[in-house]
Amino acid sequence: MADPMRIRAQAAGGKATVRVLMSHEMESGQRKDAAGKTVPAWFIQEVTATLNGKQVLSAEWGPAVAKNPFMQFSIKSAKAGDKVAVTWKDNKGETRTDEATVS
Amino acid sequence: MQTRRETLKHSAVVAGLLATAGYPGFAMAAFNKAGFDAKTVQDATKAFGASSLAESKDVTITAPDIAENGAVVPMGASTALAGVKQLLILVEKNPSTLVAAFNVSDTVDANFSTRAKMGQSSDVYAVAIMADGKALWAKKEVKVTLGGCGG
Amino acid sequence: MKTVFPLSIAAAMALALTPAMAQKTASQGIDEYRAMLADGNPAELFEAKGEDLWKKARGPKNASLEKCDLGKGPGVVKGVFVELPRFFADTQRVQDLESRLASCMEMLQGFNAAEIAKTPFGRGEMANVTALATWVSAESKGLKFNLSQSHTQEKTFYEVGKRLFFQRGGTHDFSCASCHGEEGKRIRLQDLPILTKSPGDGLGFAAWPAYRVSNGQMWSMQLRLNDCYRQQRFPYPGFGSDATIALSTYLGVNAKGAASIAPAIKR
Amino acid sequence: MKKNTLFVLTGLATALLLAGCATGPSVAELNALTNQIVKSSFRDQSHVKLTRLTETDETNLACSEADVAGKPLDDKTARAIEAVNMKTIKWPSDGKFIGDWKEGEKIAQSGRGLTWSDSATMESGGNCYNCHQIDKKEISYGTIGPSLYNYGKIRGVSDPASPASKAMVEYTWGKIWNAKAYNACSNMPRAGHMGILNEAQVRHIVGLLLDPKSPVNQ
Repeated sequence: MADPMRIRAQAAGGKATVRVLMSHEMESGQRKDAAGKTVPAWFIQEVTATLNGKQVLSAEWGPAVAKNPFMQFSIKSAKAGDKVAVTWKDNKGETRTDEATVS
Repeated sequence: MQTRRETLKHSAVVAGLLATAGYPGFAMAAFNKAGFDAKTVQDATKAFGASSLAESKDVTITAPDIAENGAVVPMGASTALAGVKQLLILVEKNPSTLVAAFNVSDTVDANFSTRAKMGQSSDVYAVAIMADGKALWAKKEVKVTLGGCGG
Repeated sequence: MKTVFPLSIAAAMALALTPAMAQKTASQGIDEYRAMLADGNPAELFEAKGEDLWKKARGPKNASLEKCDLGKGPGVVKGVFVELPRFFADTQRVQDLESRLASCMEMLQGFNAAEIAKTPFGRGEMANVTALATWVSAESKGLKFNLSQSHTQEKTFYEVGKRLFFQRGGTHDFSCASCHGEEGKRIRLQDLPILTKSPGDGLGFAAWPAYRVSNGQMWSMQLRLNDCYRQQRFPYPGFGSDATIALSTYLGVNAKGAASIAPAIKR
Repeated sequence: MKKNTLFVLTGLATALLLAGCATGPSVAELNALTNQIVKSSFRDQSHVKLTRLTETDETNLACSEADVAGKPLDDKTARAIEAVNMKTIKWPSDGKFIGDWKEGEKIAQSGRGLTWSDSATMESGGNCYNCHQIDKKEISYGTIGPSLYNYGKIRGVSDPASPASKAMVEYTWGKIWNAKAYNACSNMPRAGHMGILNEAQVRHIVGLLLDPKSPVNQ
């Protein structure tokens, strides 16, 4: 089971800035282990975000996104109390969703 | 312009190839495999259906001048242009240039930040894929320095 | 994380005084890079994990750590980080945060502290100790270091720690002081905190645990010291060994008055 | 393991408590306790043995003690240490002091070797850039040691083979081989003496510093 994300959503000036930290190895597929064998790529491929259940963002990522990824974006017309949920899915099919309330 | 159906077909073929090569299979058909495998900025943007590529002052790339470590380099892409469909972040000298692709919707600002890995000093690009098929870019050089005692 | 910004501005101003032009540009660039990373420190992921581990019933005794005494009484977390290492009557020894957490895991949850000490960093229960230490340290963010020197063993450990700090050895004749004995020095582009006195808020002892961006790992103080010793070309210091705790006591006492920014983000 | 350590310490600490009374343990007692703690706390790992600490030479012991006391060695002791170290310097077996500066640059860049995570058989780097500015192109350099940019030029070495350059060429070789021969408690490792760099590597480093064609002297 993947560890939870940290999501911070702050409302200001009629929109909410969302900062997300995800717990993931983001293995590039370029690295070799101690025995000289290439470590297979393992990375978050798809990220989506919803505001009160309605999708507002989708993104595709490659293995060049850094380990324990960070992402920042802004949702228009979001206000304090709204619910922001973020979902990631990696290339092994593992997925995780976490939710935060806009403050 | 590449249609979604073509992308799907392409992804499925590549996923099949990768599976035989020992890679985990790709569960998501929507993943733009061609884009993420591209070795150049041009090929990557083509995979997102762009027909032309031009520099633009209306696209912004945010990145530090120097990264103390290539393992984590903050970078962002933004534009105020109407009609932007996607914003891409790319590192020219990485083994595969594309880092991330963000789909712009009516409900989010066309302004995204993340952090990328960089194998060496390189130009980094923000590319806006426009609804009319044009791709507009901005670039910035990021130097990756050696840090630490092991250097 | 807000405290980081004034610090990096202060660092930028200090660096602006450096004479060489190329050097100044490089340092300012690095500073800009660090400021960009400060907002969104992945240490927060470990902090959340640590808090969860503290409250969850675990181990052979299926108990939480909520009754663990980190120095200010059972269950008190806020403020303990800036007073460790200290003497504990129940174990009759000076302990740092991590060895104390391992003792609590043994006494309350039934884990084997000696087994934990032998586990490599980043694995199994050792990774949990690191996450717990990350959370506990975060609960003292902004507080100033103020270690006790009232118990004889605390004083003795300080004196031993001082000797360890200046101990030259290994193939390269390095001591801790080779790098941390003078003000304003750096290795490559890394600024080195002076550790024979307080290097200032959020520097040196007041900055660990920290998330290391170079390898994406959460580093505790024990691992920080372990890797310093590795690069000194010294043999391997045991986790929670008297040497690491004595050295921590020396560094912690010297850090008196410095505000903690732990968990920080580092190269 | 941990239990043993604990017993050793509490035993000793109790002894110290009784012996020390109001004044606390003496310097000698604290030194003895430190040695005991070093033995119980550190262990062999891979090719890195505990003897790296327990068999520390007189030079390091004297310098560490001076550091703890917070005052430099007296002149007589310092000169004696320098003389001992001077005797260890091995001069080039073929009389050639100047190697390939390009190889020297690579050695200066590398900080690898002799840690417990390095292979026991690898050739070590010189760690030079960790502490010194050398080639001006490298912006990632340390400041623990002085800048070595223009090292040969500043010292007037325009032809390392000339008799006029002899003293400076020999000093440079000797300094790299055993820095403590010239400054008893120098922070600089004794690269040749301690087996960090071999003779060929030292020759390349001297080339990097003194060859008029080296980027260091441009």
